[in-house]
Amino acid sequence: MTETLGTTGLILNEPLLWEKGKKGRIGYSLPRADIETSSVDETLLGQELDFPELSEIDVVRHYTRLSQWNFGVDTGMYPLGSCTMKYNPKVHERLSGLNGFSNAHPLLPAGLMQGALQLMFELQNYLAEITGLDAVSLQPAAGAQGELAGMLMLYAYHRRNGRPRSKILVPDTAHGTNPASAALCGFQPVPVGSNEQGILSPGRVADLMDEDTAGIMLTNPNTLGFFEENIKAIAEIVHAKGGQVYCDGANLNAVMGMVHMGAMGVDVMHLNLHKTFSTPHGGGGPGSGPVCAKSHLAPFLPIPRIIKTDGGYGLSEDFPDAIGKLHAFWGNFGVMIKAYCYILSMGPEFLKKASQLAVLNANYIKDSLKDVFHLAYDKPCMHECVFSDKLQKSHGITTLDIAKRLMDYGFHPPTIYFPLVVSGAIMIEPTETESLENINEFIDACKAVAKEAAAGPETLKQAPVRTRLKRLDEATAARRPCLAD
Amino acid sequence: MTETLGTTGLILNEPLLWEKGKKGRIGYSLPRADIETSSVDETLLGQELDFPELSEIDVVRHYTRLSQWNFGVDTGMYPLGSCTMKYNPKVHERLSGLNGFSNAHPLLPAGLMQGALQLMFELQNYLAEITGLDAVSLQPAAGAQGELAGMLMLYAYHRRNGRPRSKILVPDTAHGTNPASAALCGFQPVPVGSNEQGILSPGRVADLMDEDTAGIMLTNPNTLGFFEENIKAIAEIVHAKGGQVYCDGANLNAVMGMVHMGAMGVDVMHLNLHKTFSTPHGGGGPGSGPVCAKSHLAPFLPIPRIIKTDGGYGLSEDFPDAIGKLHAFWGNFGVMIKAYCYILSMGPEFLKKASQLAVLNANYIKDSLKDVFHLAYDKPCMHECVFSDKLQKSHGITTLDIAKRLMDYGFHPPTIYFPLVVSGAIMIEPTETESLENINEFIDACKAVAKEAAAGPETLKQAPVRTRLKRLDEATAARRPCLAD
Amino acid sequence: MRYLPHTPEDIASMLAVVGADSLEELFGSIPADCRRTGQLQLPRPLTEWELTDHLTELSRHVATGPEYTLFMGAGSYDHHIPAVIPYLMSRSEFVTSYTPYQPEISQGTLQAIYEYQTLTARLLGMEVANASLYDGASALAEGLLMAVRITRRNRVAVSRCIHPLYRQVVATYFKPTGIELSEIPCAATGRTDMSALEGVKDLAAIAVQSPNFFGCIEDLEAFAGRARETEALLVAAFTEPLAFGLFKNPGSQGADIVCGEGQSLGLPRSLGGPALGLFASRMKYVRSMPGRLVGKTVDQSGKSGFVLTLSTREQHIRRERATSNICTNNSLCALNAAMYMAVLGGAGMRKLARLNYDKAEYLKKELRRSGFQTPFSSPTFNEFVVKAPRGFSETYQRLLARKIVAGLALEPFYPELRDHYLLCATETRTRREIDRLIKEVSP
Amino acid sequence: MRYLPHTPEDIASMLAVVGADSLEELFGSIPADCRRTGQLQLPRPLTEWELTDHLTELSRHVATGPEYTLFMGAGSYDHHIPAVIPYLMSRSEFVTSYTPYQPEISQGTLQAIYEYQTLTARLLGMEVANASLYDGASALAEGLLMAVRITRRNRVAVSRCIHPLYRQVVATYFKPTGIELSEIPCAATGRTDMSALEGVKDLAAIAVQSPNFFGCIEDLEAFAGRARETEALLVAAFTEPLAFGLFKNPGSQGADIVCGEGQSLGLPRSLGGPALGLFASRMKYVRSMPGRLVGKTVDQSGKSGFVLTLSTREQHIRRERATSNICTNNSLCALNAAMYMAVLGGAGMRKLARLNYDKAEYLKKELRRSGFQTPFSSPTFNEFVVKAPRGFSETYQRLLARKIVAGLALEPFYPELRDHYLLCATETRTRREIDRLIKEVSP
Ligand SMILES: Cc1ncc(COP(=O)(O)O)c(C=O)c1O
Ligand SMILES: Cc1ncc(COP(=O)(O)O)c(C=O)c1O
Repeated sequence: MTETLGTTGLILNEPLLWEKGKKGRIGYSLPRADIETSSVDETLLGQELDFPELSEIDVVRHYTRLSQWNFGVDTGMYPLGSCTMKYNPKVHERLSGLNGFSNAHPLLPAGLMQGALQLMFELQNYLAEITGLDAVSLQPAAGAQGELAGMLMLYAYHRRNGRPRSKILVPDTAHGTNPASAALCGFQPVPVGSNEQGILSPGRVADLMDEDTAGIMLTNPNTLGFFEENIKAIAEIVHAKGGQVYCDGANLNAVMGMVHMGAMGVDVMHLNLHKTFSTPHGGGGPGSGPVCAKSHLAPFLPIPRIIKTDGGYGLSEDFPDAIGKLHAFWGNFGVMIKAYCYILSMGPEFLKKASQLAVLNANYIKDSLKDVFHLAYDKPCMHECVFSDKLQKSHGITTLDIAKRLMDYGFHPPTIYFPLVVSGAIMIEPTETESLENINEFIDACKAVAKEAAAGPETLKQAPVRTRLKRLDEATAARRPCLAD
Repeated sequence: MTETLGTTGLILNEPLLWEKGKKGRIGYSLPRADIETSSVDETLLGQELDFPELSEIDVVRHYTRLSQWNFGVDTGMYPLGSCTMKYNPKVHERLSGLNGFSNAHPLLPAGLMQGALQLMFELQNYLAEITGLDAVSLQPAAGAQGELAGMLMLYAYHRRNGRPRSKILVPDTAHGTNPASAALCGFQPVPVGSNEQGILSPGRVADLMDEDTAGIMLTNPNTLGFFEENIKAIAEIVHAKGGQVYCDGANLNAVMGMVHMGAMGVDVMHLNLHKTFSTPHGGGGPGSGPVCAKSHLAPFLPIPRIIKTDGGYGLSEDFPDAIGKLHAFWGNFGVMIKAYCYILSMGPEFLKKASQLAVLNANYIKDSLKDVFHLAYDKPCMHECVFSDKLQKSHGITTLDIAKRLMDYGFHPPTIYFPLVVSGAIMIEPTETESLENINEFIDACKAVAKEAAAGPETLKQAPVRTRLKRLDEATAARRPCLAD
Repeated sequence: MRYLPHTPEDIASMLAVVGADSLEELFGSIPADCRRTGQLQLPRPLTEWELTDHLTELSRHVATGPEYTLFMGAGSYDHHIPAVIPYLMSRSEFVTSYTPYQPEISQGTLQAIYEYQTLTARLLGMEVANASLYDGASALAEGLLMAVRITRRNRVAVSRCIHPLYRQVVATYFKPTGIELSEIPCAATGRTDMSALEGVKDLAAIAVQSPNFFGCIEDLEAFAGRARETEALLVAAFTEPLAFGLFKNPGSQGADIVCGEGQSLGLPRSLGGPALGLFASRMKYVRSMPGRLVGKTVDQSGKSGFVLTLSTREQHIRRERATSNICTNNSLCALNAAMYMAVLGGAGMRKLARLNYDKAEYLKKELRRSGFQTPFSSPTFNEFVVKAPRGFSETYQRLLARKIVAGLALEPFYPELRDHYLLCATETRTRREIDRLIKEVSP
Repeated sequence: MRYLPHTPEDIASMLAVVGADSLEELFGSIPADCRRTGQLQLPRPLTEWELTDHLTELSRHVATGPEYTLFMGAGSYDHHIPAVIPYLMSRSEFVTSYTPYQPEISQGTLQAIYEYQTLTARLLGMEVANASLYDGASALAEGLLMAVRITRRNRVAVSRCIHPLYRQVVATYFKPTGIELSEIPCAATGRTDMSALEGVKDLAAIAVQSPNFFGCIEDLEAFAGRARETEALLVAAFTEPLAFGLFKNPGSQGADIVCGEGQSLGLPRSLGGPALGLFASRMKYVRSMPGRLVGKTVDQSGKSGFVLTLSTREQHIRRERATSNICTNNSLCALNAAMYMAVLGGAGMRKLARLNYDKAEYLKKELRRSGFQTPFSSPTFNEFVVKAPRGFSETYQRLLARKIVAGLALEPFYPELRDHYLLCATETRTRREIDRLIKEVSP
């Protein structure tokens, strides 16, 4: 294997926290007691906690070593489909850490948190403008909670109209959170198959849509990376039956400044600020999933919403039809700050440019790899493209093997085995922040892996070989769960 | 080789800056021009600089990847003798970064920088107390410049006494900067051999000391890790001939709170704040090398010195005999902050404790390894101990091989081939911040390496094998220097 | 634009490969009537320097320490955060990675979260903890839904002494479920009135918070006993886990499911979010648990390592039959909490918790001496309720002007608690600050 | 104590191994009369929180932006520092490592410094740059000493237009050397008076700074010519390297040795230190160069990598015959500067330098309109000298009270320049700030 981006180097092993340290050590500077101690009811006292005791350097080395076992966007290209792993600007970390933000108590009187309220108010407006919808609530803590908010709004909407409905249409390409969120709301998800073009056809929707169906929960662009071209017709069908159109906005990165969700017929949607708006994913979160609605659904939005008052800005719960609160306080403010910074740094022209380049990168990869991997749908895509392991199957190679081998080449693997409609899916979302050189390097790596696959299964089956740990045994982990020491 | 601290993992290669990037990219946010452009004399204009052009993510990934090729104290044990690689508290980074410090302009009127002056004034006093000397100047930017300051002071002292002197005694165990600093001052260094105990004997000093010799430049504890037990007698000999005693304080970490340099007969010394006082070494610097003197030499200290004024604190140049300035401004203030924080965090008891534990760690390693490596001097040591490759030589193994192999085990090698009086020296300074477990792990690694050495040269000669790059060709680098692209 | 690496030449050459003449052409699949006409109406792009000035200015209009002195907890606590934590938390290998679906290049996150699960389980006295939920409020809602799944019963009883905002979130989650949500009243002691459960049958869960919203330590053992008798599950909530450094944790008192807020464990308050939903239960219920779980396993060469496991509970596998819809969680906050627990250690947690207790007791004593009543007799941890003397609301406003926030008025949440305030003193409140408050409020 | 990992048991077991009964016993080799009697007289240990409060308080008593507006450069410049730089600079693999004597585990530092050397050489127009010196002042001293070594001559001439504090440092370094140090006066133009060199022979070096202390661009080509004629070396100094983004760099004008201050390249001013001594020369002189050098080489497997090289020049090999006594340098500051140059790129340096020029020209023009004279006719970069109207010193004090620092009074450094001030405007000074200053100083 010739010189590749990925190689091996010195890495340090590190045991579990409680395998190091020793009673009597501490990594914390205990504050001086400037008051006498008071008596405490002994019967209430618990055992001293069985926590490891470490000096400060032990803790620093522990997490420094652990961090070096991780791969992030700052390490290299992370084309994890549907997750929009774009560059996370460092200045946002600094600004969200400003004392006035990071040390703010959520229950301060509104008059004492005007700066934070103004930020949230403006963010609401920016998101309304970007989606083309009328009102926004920032409560949801992530995309799935945004979906739940949307489903609750549909539930409340139909109830207020006196006709509760029990079903909701969900395309077979939908992300798992969609049916899960619908079900959490008591809706029975009715799968809608996508057509040979990988999109929804009005016909199928018409066949399934009825008066007991709350509406449709679609994703646009969808998880195959295609724009739902028939959305307007579909919306009309759904609306005609009194249903509502929910749009999962996790893929907004493809279409910022290009489309108008309102014009499309979308009634309510959520956004993933941690994807489209470049807030870091933090090894799994936190995120932020604001929900945006047309005016007729606005009254149902989660509360509080940030409003303009003559005095300045306020938190308002004065929405009688609102579905209520979803977060103990006001949502993930710390994440909102970064999204707000991103919007202000990009402005209208660069937000649009970002989407255009995200789509360009994805199409470039699609066309460059279509003889290497089987392309699920051979047509122009938006921000991501979906391949499969069809061509490699014959050599006994699966998508998993390809993913693992890509690690050795120095890349984070794409999303695999999703969407479910493509068996052995390889879902690649490069995002706009990858340069042409990085994209080409990734393409070359994919070609090299495909060549290795053709040469026989061994190399890929053993992959990854360069990582500190080799392929991990997930089956045993699930069969005999060991979830805590 | 069984499971050791050191192992291999995925690391990314990264080309030189100008091998990536592309004209037209930029990683910087150009400030908006809020004024018109003015005309400029075309004849003065230069070419546009031939710098690589990178987007922000390119720069972030470049340095993130480079950092992962480095080994620091936060990575693991770094027993680099004479360099005091102790833990560098993170809170000091934050505090030295406070706006009032990091954005301070050096030429502010004294009234506008009282906070900084107070800090430097108190630091001067703390260092005077810790050394037991009378006055301190914070000007020198590192240890070697502190030495230069000391030599200049001796030069000025003798001159003012009307008898310039041309020589200075320098023990054969001295660090290279000592003779270099002396020479920079026009002094001819006269080597003094240390005795079979690894220390100076009064006799040899008496033989060499004369009226043309400015004094002696010794290090205490010396670089063999021994306390110069005869220092008082030596000082008397030197003083009797009108000479002065300079002490290199780079090894102060062994004796904080234990000794009194003044009582010892030391007239002037420098300290390495970046060693004893835990300021990070930054891949080679910056440091800070304050110089401390007895009252009779105080008038010669570099200026400015920080003084108490009725208004508060001031920078004073009002020392007619002073040797002058060594730094454009006031020395490495940013480093001083961290040393000041360290002293305040440790207080008298923990500074002393730190020295005691540093000495304990060194003696523990010495006694644990003395059958493994040849011990240059078999006697109790202070903060560091010096071995040699004598026992391994027979297997064709050198100190260099041992050092390289220790990397594979996950440790930074000790200082090697210094001090020069021990051929094939292996100089180990664990510092006090290494726990017993780390020390034992290091000892085990040394034993394992020695065992491998005994088994035949191959393993060690090929070492390191786990690093991204294998042993580098230093000879060619020097023969055909390539110092810039 | 520094975030967009493409040069005009790059774009041209890439367009050539994909066979398009322009970037617009790539969007050919979007029907005209779905498009936006004209540019987004947003402010022009700010430079890094303009952005920094703007955000700095906004941040100045929020009342925080050291300028302001807050005696307010109520679910968000002011604790010292050791400088090592923000540094380690800034390591971009942690920050810029995502869900560790690919374990071989995610061992840093995975081991750290495994350690978090273990420390959380020990903190709460439970057998298993998950990899985090959004916050304490949604964790409570998930806990109750889990109890419903386990017991297949359709009624839950929730103490009125639980944080009112948490109860609002529970109500939102439950609205469409048809599950009956009843409230257990508060007793005069400031604790939940257990007698109200007399004869109540068929409950899936009894939810009690301890320390509760009033800061009072509940008798969880009693509720556990009650739950056992009626085959209901005890769902124990909390907002201040530091209390378990000193007082019995929920697990040791027989709780079945424990859920609450982890902000106290070294997270900045950040106006309440991102926070950290701690969630734990008995091992036998693990397959009904919401959220991700990290498990220990081995790699091909037998080296021990960590993976996401039991994912058949989760939405990406189970879809509408998943135990929860959660996907992105609050992993980075969990890492933060793990670091905090590691830095303090067992003895440190004990001493710090005791200091919190002592500070609050000192404040309580001093307030009593200045005419405040402490209506609730139950022991408290670092916050407690006082009934203020007449006309205190003016004093409260005057104090705000002097940059002191003298706790939280309870009337908006509990109309029956007029003139009642919830005050908090953690280790960060100095005696000088407390004495100053006392001086200000003394007649 | 969180920095000391040893438990009492650890200490006991280790003492047993070394055969000592107590820690004190380990210090047996220290004679009684060398020991300190009694404890150090230092403040008791502060907690992290007390320390933070104390340092924060001290830092509040230093006048910095945004509260204060400074129009002061004079060797320390206010430039925007992109947020990526402090983040990347905080990576502890860079911060907590030391001199890369062991290249296999120091490639991060080594490649970064090799890149720094290359970018510095390009910035200054020279063939080779070293790995850094302490600051601009000691770099100038080292440059002159290097010229003396190369030419084996014993006289150097230093322009009086060079930063006065740099000249003081040079004087300190030279005092014991017996090398003759003469001063080249300043001409009325604000440039060095070359005519003063007429007939001066046997010079090892002619040292000129451009932009000089007055901000004036010197005619280095002329000095280079002069140096060539007399076989002296031209040592070109500088305090504001950003100028080379716009104006000709010293190398392109024939300088032999170039040395100056790199703080402008993304380093915080930090009261003047740590700073960064940039040092470059012609390749043929490299073996006389002070300081460390990183060179490119290959490893055993032929992969290219980097090592410290030509160390036979250095003190740890050559001892008293070394080219300098420097050991610890300012490597981390060099890394910082390299990042800054990488972030800006060629076009960025050009545009930013032009903006600095324009800001200063705007300030100059406005000051002229309000009665200030600009005595020096030569072109300047981002700072320049004005002769203030009578009684300005009071205005200057009044402005201080209004938190504006209206430049640096030159009289303390140049007695002949009464009422002369050196003012600076970089990209960080806004038009509003400048206009406010003008309003304040206008009659
Ligand atoms: C298409 C789609 N929808 C919804 C989600 C759920 O968002 P979150 O993970 O923030 O809950 C995701 C992300 O995982 C997604 O990719
Ligand atoms: C014993 C000794 N003296 C002097 C020095 C020189 O100090 P610096 O490197 O700070 O110039 C050192 C460190 O390298 C040293 O170890």
